[in-house]
Amino acid sequence: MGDVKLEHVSKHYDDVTAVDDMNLEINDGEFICLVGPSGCGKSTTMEMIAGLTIPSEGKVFIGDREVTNLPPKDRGVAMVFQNIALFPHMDVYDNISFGLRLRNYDKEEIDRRVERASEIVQLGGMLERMPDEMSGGQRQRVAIARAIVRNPDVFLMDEPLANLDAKLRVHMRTELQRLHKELDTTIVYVTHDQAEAMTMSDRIAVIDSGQLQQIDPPLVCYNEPANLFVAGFIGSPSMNFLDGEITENGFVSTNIDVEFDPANVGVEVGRDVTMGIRPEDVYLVQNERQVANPTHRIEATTDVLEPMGDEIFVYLKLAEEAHADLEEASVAANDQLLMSVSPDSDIEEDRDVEVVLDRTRVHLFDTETGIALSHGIESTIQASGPADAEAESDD
Amino acid sequence: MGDVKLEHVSKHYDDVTAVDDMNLEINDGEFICLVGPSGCGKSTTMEMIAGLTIPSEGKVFIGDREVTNLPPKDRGVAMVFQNIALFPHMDVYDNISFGLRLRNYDKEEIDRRVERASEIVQLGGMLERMPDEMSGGQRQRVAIARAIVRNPDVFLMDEPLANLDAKLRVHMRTELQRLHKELDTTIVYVTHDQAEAMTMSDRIAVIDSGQLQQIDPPLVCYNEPANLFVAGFIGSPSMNFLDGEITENGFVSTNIDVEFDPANVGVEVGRDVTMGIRPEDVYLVQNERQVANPTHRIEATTDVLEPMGDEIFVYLKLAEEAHADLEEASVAANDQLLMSVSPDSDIEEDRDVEVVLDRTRVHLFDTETGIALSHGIESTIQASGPADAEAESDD
Amino acid sequence: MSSETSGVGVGADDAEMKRGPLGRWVDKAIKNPDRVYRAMFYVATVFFLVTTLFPFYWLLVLALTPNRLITNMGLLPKGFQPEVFITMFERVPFHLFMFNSFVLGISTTVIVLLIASLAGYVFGRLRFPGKSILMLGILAISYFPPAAFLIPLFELFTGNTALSIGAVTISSPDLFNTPAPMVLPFSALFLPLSIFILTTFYGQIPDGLEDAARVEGTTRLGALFRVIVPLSAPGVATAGVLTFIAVYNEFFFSFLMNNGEASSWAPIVAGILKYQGQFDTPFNLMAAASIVGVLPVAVLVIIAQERIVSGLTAGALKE
Amino acid sequence: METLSETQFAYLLLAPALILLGVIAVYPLVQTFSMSLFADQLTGSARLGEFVGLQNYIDLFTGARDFALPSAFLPTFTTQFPFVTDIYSSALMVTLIFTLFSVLFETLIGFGQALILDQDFRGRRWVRVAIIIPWAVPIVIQGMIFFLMFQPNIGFLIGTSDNPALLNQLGLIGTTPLRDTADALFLIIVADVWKTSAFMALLILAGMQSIDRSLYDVAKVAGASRWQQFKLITFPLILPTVLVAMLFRTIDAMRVYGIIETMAGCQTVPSLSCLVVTTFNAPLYGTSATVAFVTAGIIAVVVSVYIVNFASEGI
Amino acid sequence: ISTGGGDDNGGGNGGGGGNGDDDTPINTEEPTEEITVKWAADTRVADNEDAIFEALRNAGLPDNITVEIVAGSQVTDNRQAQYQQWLSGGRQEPTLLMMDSGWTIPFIARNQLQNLSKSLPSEMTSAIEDEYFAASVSTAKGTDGDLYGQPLFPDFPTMQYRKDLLRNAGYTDDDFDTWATESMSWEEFSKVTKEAMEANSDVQYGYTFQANVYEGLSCCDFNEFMTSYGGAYFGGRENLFGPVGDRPITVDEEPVLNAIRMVRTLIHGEDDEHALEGITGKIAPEAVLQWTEEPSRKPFTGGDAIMHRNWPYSIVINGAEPTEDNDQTGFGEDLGVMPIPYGVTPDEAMYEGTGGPVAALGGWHLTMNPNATDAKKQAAVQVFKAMQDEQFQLDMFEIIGWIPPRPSLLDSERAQQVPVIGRYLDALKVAGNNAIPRPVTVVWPQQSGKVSQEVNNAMAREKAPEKAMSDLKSQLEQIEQSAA
Ligand SMILES: Nc1ncnc2c1ncn2[C@@H]1O[C@H](COP(=O)(O)OP(=O)(O)OP(=O)(O)O)[C@@H](O)[C@H]1O
Ligand SMILES: Nc1ncnc2c1ncn2[C@@H]1O[C@H](COP(=O)(O)OP(=O)(O)OP(=O)(O)O)[C@@H](O)[C@H]1O
Ligand SMILES: [Mg+2]
Ligand SMILES: [Mg+2]
Repeated sequence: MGDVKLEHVSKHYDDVTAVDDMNLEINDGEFICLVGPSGCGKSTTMEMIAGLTIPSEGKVFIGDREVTNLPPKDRGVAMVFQNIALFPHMDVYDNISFGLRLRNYDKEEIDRRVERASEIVQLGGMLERMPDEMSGGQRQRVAIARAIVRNPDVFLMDEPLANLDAKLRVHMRTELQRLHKELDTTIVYVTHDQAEAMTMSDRIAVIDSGQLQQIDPPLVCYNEPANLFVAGFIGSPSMNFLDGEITENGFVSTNIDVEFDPANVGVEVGRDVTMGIRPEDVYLVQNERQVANPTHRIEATTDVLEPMGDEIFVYLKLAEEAHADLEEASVAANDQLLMSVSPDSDIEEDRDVEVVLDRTRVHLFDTETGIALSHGIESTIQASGPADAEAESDD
Repeated sequence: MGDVKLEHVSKHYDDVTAVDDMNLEINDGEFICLVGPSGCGKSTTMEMIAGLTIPSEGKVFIGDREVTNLPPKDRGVAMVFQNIALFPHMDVYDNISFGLRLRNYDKEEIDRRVERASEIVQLGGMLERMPDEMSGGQRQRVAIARAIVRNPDVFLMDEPLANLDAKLRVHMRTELQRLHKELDTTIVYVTHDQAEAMTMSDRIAVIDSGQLQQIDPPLVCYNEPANLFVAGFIGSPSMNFLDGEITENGFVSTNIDVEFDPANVGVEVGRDVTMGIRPEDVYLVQNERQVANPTHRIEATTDVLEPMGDEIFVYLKLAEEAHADLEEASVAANDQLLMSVSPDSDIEEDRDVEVVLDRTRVHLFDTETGIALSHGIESTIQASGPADAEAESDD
Repeated sequence: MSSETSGVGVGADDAEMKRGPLGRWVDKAIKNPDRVYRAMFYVATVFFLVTTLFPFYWLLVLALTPNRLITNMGLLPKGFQPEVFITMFERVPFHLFMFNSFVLGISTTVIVLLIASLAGYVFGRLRFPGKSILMLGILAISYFPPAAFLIPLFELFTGNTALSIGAVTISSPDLFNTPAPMVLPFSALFLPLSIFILTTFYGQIPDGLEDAARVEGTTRLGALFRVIVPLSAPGVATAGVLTFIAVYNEFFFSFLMNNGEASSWAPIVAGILKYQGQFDTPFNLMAAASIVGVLPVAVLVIIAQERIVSGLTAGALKE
Repeated sequence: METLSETQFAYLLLAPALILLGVIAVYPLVQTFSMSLFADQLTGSARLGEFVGLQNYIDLFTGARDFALPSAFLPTFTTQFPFVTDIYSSALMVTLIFTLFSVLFETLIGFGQALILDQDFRGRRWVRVAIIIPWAVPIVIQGMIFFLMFQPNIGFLIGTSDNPALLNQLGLIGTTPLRDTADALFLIIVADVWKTSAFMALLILAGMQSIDRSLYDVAKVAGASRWQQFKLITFPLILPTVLVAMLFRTIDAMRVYGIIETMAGCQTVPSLSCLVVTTFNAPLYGTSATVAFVTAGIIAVVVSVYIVNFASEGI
Repeated sequence: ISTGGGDDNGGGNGGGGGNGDDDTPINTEEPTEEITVKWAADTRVADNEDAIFEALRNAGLPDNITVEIVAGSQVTDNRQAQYQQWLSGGRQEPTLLMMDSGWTIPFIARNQLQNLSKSLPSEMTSAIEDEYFAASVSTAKGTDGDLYGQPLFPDFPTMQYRKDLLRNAGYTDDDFDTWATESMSWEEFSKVTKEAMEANSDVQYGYTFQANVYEGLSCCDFNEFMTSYGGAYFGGRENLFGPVGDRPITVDEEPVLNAIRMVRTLIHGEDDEHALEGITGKIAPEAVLQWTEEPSRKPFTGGDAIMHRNWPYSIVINGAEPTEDNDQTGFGEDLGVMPIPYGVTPDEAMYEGTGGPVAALGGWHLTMNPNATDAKKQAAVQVFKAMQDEQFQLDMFEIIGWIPPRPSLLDSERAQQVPVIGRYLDALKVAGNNAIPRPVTVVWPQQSGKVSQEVNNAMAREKAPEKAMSDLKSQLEQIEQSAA
C-alpha cells in the first residue's frame, strides 16, 4: 500500500542537478527522515514523491503502482509544505477541511475531523482566523492539521515543525508518532533537527548534493556512519576529525596517536585515514574510569567553554606530538578537539588538561574516498555491532 | 545609540491581545533572545520595534529618541522576517543589495558587501538565482544576508535559522556572534531553538501570552527560572514537575518525598508547592557518587527509552509512596519522571531501578501563582549563586 | 491653496509669529513629510474628480435643459426639466434596451471569463511548445478592425454558410435577431484582452499554493478555480468589468446583427440612437438616457470594486 | 485528463478558446483576406470583381487607391510645405499621432488614478466609482458630450472669432476646431483620454492590489522611502500588467473609429479604421478588406515593440 | 467550410443570395390568407404606428394583411449599412424597406431591389412616373429607366427668416409675400440680411446654414449654392445619375467657383481674397463650417439668427406658437419661409436645369426586398397600392409631416389646414419644383467625401477656390475612372 520506491530518479533544473540518481525504498508504515544540508535536494525528492515535480529520469512507485506521471491527487499522499502554503483566502477551518471538502465528506465528519486535528496542533478556537492574522508557528500548525485530517497512504512532511518552540515541538513529535502508530501510514519527513530525526524515525536517509549517502536506523547512522559526510553531518555538535596515517602501531597524526594493531581492524598500513571521535566520547582523565577501554592520555589546553545548561562544550587545543615523518598537507586544523562534559564538571578556560578517548568509539575513514573503514578499534567490545544494524535495516 | 526600550507597550488586534503591557529595556550592543510559545507575541514585539506595527498603547524608544510613530526607515533597524519575504522579481544579488542601493552606496562598496554577506551565509555562486529557484534554506539565507549587509543600530531577526540544518546553523550562529562583536550592534533575536538562545544571547527574554515572564542571562533562566512557566519552557526536554506540599520534613507528594528543613529554604509549612527537577539532575544509584548531595533513593520502573545518540532519555514510572493525607487533586501525572543518562549506560526498558535527585538542583514553585520559591534546597552548595547571576544581568 | 501668496516671501529667519500659514505649513511638512503626501494626494484626488466628473455634470446640465433651449450653454442648466427622465422612457422603451445590454454583457462576460481563465492558466502557468506563437496569434486577432469580420460572420449567423461533409451539407442556423450573433463575436473579440490580463495575474500566484491544492486532492482545474482564480480576484474582476463595459458600449456588431428593435436584442446603444431623428437630435433626451444607462454600470463597478480593490487582504500572496 | 502530458493538457484547456476564435475570428479573417484579393464591384449582384491578386495592396501603398479613401493612406511629401498639411491628410500619420498621445497620457493619468485608488481614505468607494465611470459611457454619448462642448454657439469652451473663449485665446484650438484636422485630433485625444484613462487605472490598480504587502514591510525596514517603494517594488511588479494594458490600449487606439465618427467625422480626422469603415460602407469590399489587413499589419509592427518588451520581461 | 449562397468569397455573385428573381411579375391579387409583412421604417413611423395603420386601412389595405413596423435607426448612414448587410446577405425579411432617396440608386445598381416596373401592374408604375415629383422619381430609377422604388415623401430645404427682425430693417409683409414664391438673388439676400443685422444689433448671427465636412454639404448645401450659380458637379442634370466615367467633371468651372467665392464672402467678408463681387459680406458666422443641421438650427430657434436654411422639420419647430409647453420657443407667424436664393437665373445658367432657386432633394422611398417569399411580395403589393392613395398621403402629412409626393396635393385644402407647415406650402412647392437631386451613383459615397472636404477647405480659406476645385476635379476623375 504505502511503500514508496524511487528508482534511479534524477531531477535537473537548467543548470542545477537537484537530485542525482536516487534509489530509495521505503516500506509500508515506515517513518523515514530525510536529512541533509540546505539545498541538497530533500524538498525536491518530496515533490517528486507527491507528483508536483516530474523526475527528469527514473521512476517513482507508491504501493505497487508506478506513479511517475500520475497527478498528485491520485497518489494518496498528504503533504506539509516547507513554505507552509496556506490558502490566503480561506480561514483556518476551510484550510484544514479543504481536502475533505474536495472528497465530499459529510459536514459532521468534516467537523469532527477538523476538530480533532485542530486539537492535536493546539489551534482550537482559532478556526475562524484568516492566515494573515496568525503567527508563524500558528500557520505552520494549520499546515500540519491540513495534512493530518486526511487518511493518506503516505504523509510527506517538509520541516513541519521548523517554526515551533521546543515544547510544542516535543508535543507535536509525540502526536505525530502516535498518529503514525494509529494510522500505520508511511511517513517521509524532512527535518534539520537532529533530535527529531533521532527520536521519530525508523530510518534516516542522509542526502548530500542530491545523492543518497546512507539510509539506516538512527543509531546506526550515529554510531556507524557510512562515510565522512554522514559522520560529520549527524550529531550535534559535529564529530571531531583528525587527519593522519596508519602505521604498524596504529593511527598517527601530528597531534594524536592511537595505538592498535592495524591487522585487527582490517586497515592496511600506510593508508591516509581520518580519525573521527564525537565530543561526548572524549573524557577528562578524572572521568577515565567511566570508559572501559580508553586510549592513552592526550595533553591539551582548554580554550572556549560553551555552557548549554545540560552540558558544557569545551574546545580543546591539542599539544603537538613529534612526528616529523608526517607530511605537511594533512596537518591542517588537526589541533582542535571538541569535548562535552557535564555542567557540574570542575573545568575552566585556559587550563591544561589531559583527556582520553573511548577506543570503542573511534571511527576511521579513508581520507580520500571518505568511506568508513572501521567503527571502534577494539572490535571485540563494540556497543552495537554492525551485524545487528544490518539486520535491522533489512526489515 | 542602539538601546531599545519598550514602555508599557501593548498591541491589540480585534479580539486578540498580542502583546500586553510589555516593558523591555535592551542595552546598546546587547544580544537579546526573545523566546516563548508559538503565538506569544514575539513577532509582534519585533514589528513594533521595527515600526511596522504601531502599538495600541505605550511607547517605543531607540537610542534616546522616542520612535513610537516614526516610520521604519528612520529607525535604523534591519530585520530578518519570519516569513522570509524575498522580492520575487529580484535575483539574489538584488535582494541582498536592496538596502544598500537605497542608500546609494557606490557599486564597488555594494559588491564588496554583498560578496561578504553571501559568503557568510554560504550562497557564493548563487547571486544570479531568482528566489523561486532556490530551496527553503537557501531563501532564508538570502533573507539573512539582506539584513547583515547593512550597518544598522539594531538588528531584528525573527527565527532566521529555522530552515537550516544543524551544521549550517552552528556555522551561522558563530558568524552572527562574530558579526555582533565586530559591529557592536544591538541584536534582538527570536528563536525557538534552545541551543541558539543559550549560546548566543546575553540575556533571554521569555514571553508568554504577550507578557514578559523573565529577562535574564541564559544560565540564570536555566538554573533559576522565575516561575513555573519559564522553568517548563527553558530546557529540552522539559523539567519534571511534581505537585506536593511542604511539611515539616520537607517536600511530600504521592510519589516522591524530599527531606529538608523548610525554614532553611524559607518556605512555610503547609503550602502547596510544585517541585521541579531537570532530567539531567536525576541519577541512577550507580552514578550516585557523581552527585555531591543526593536525595534519598527513589524506586521506579523504566518505561520508554529514547536514545538520542549522545544521551538516552529514560521515562520512569514512580512507585507510589504512602501518603493518604494528600488530596486527590494534586496526584495527577505525578508518577512520571524523565531522566537522561549517557548512551553507554547499562539500562533497558521495563526494569526496576533506583534513582536519586541532585538536591542542589531541586526547584520549588508556588503551585498557585507559579512563582519560584527556591532553587536548590541545600542553599550552601549551589553551583552558581543567584548573586552572581544578578550581577551579570545588571551590566 | 489660497494662502500660497501670503506665505511666500516671508523670510525664513523671521520669528514663528510672523510666518504666514504656508510658512508654518511648510515647516510642519518638513518635519513630517507625510503631510506633503497627504496634501499632494488631496490635490490630485480633487483634480481627477473634477476632470472625470465634469463631463457628467455637463451631461446632467444638458439633460435638465429643454432641448429647444440647448444653445449658448453655460455651466448651469437653462431651465429645469426633470421630467426628461420620464419622457425618455415614453419615447423609447429604454429599459428594454438596458435589459438586453445586461443580458448580452453578462453572458459574454461569463463566456469570456471561463474561456480566458482556462487559457490564462495555460499561458500563465504551463510550459509547452508553441506557447509564444499561440499567444501572438490570439493577440493578432485584436489587430483587425471589427469591419474585417463582418461579412463572413453575417453570412454565418444568417444561415448562409454551409458546411459540406461529403454529400451532407449542413447550413448554419439563422440566428439574426437573437443574442447569439452578438454574444459570439463579442466573446471572440474581447477574449484576447481577458486572456492577457488573466495570464499575467495567474502567472504571479506562487506555485506553492497550487501545489498545496493539488496534493490536497484537486485536479489542476480544481486548483485553478478554487485557489488561483480566487487569489487573482482583482484581475478577474477587472477583466470582467472591462469585458462587460466593452459589450455594453459596443456598437458595430450590436448594430448590424439585429434590426435595432428592443425585441430583437438590440442593446443600449441602439436605444440611445433611437432618440435621434434624421435631422433633429434631442440632446436632452440622449443625455438623460446616457445618465440612466450609465447608472447600472456604476452599480456594477461598486459591486465589483470590492473584488478589484480589496479582493486580497494584506500579505495574501505570501509563500 | 490529469495523466496527459503538460503539452497535451495545455492544448486541451486552450481548445475552447481556439475553437471560438477559430470559428468566430480566424475563419472570417480568412474569408476577408480572400476578399482583399479581388477588385471592388459596385454594380451587379456580385459582391466582388475579378481576381486581382495583390494589386489592391500594391495600389494602397503606391497611393493609387487614395482616391477611393476619405484621405491618403501614406503621407505624401510632394507639396511645398509637406509637414504642415500632409501629415494630417494621411490616415497612417493621424492614427499614429492619436495612438502615441492618447496612450501616453492615458497611461500617465491612469497610473495617477490607480495610485489614488490604492489608498485607504474615507469615501474612496465613491472616488473609485467617479474615476472609473467615464469608461462606462457609450461612445455615442462620449462623442455627444465633447461634440457639444466644442460646438460654436452651444458649448462654452469655444467662442467666435470676435468673442474668443479661453481655449481660443490660448491658441490651443480655433473657433471651429472640429472641422480642422489638427484641432479635432487634439480634442479627440482629450475625449479619449477622459474616457479611457479609467481602463488603465482599473488594470493598474488590480496589479497593485495583487502585490504581497509584506514586501513593503521588508522595503520599509530596509529604508525605502515611498518613492523608492514605488520604484523598486510596485513598479516592477505591476509592469507586466501595465504592459498588457498599454498593449491593448495601443491596439485599440490604432483602431480608433467611434469617437472620430461621432465628434468630427472620418473626413476631417481620417484614421485607419475610418478608411476601413468608409470603404466598407461605400461598399468597396475589396479595398476595405485590404485596408483592414494592412491596418492589422501596421498594428502588428507597432505592437512588436511591446512584444520585445514582454519577451525581456519574461512573461 | 464553404459559404453558401454562391461562392461569394471567390469573387462571384455572392451578393444576391436567396432567390433574387427581382423582375418577374408578382401576383397582384389580394392574398386570401392572413399575412404579416415587415416594413423597415424609422422610429417616427413606429411611434405613430396605430394612426398610420388606420390610414392604410382607409386607403384600402385588405384586412388580412398586417404591416409590422421595424423601427430602424433614424440615422440614415446606419440604416444604409444595415440594409446593405440584410440585402447582400439574402435575407427574406423585411419585405418592405424605407430607403433614403440619397442612396437608393446604389442598391438598384447592385440588383438588390425588386424591379417595380417589371413586377407591378403598369398602372401603378405610371401613376408614379406621371404624378409624383419628378426629381424624387428620378432617384428611384435604375440606369435602365425602370422603377425600383415608390417615393414616400420628398424633402426640400427652404430659407427661414424672422419677419419681426426684418420689419425692424424696414421690410414689410408685402415683401414677405413676394419672397414666399419669388426667391431673391444671393446679392439681395446678403444685403437684406446685413441690413437686418444692423437693425437688430442684439442678434448675433445673420445667416446660418450647414457647411461641416459631411454628406449634407456635398449633397445639399453646396449643391444648392453651386446649382443656383448654374454650376454642376458633372455637367448638368442629365448626367446626375451617370454614366459614371463617361461624363464631364465640371467642378472647376466658374459657376462652381463663384458659389464658393460667394460663401467665402458671406463668412469672411468682402475683403476676402476670393470674395465675390456684389455680395455683402460677413453675414454668416465661421461656425457654419462646423455646423450640421441641429447645431445650425439652435441659434436660429434661440433667436440669435435672422436667416436659416434648413429642412421642413425645422419649420415645424420654428413656426410653432410660443407656448409654455415648448418653453416659449417658436416664432409663430413671425417665421417666414422662402425658397433658397439664386445665383443666376435659369437662362443665365451654364447647364440645363440649373440656376434659379434650387433646393436639394431629400426624401424617402418605399422599396421591396427581392428575396422575400412570393406570398409576402403579393401582400406587399397591396401596401404599395395603399400608399399611392392620395388620402393616405395627406393623412401622412398630417400624422408625421411627410410632404405628399404628388405636387398636386400641396395645393389641396387639406394640406393647407395642416398646422404650421400648412402656412408655408407655397414656398415648399417652389422648392419642390426646383429640387435638385444629388448626383447619386455607385461612386457617390466616395465622391461625396471628397467634395465636402475640398469645399469646406475652400470655404475655410485653407485653399484657394481654384486650387481646391482642381484638386477635387482630379480626385473625382480618378473615382469616375475606377468605376467605368
Ligand atoms: N493581524 C492579526 N490579526 C489578529 N491576530 C493577530 C494578527 N497578527 C497576529 N495575531 C495574533 O497575535 C498573537 C501574537 O502573534 P505573533 O506573530 O507575535 O506570535 P509569535 O510569538 O511570533 O509566534 P510564532 O512563534 O508562532 O511566530 C498570535 O496569537 C496571533 O494569532
Ligand atoms: N526551480 C528551480 N530552478 C533551479 N534550481 C532549483 C529550483 N528548485 C530548486 N533548485 C535547486 O535544487 C537544489 C535542491 O533544492 P531543494 O529544494 O530540494 O533543497 P532542500 O534539500 O529542500 O533544501 P532546504 O533544506 O534548504 O529546503 C537546490 O540547490 C536549489 O537551489
Ligand atoms: Mg527544502
Ligand atoms: Mg512569529
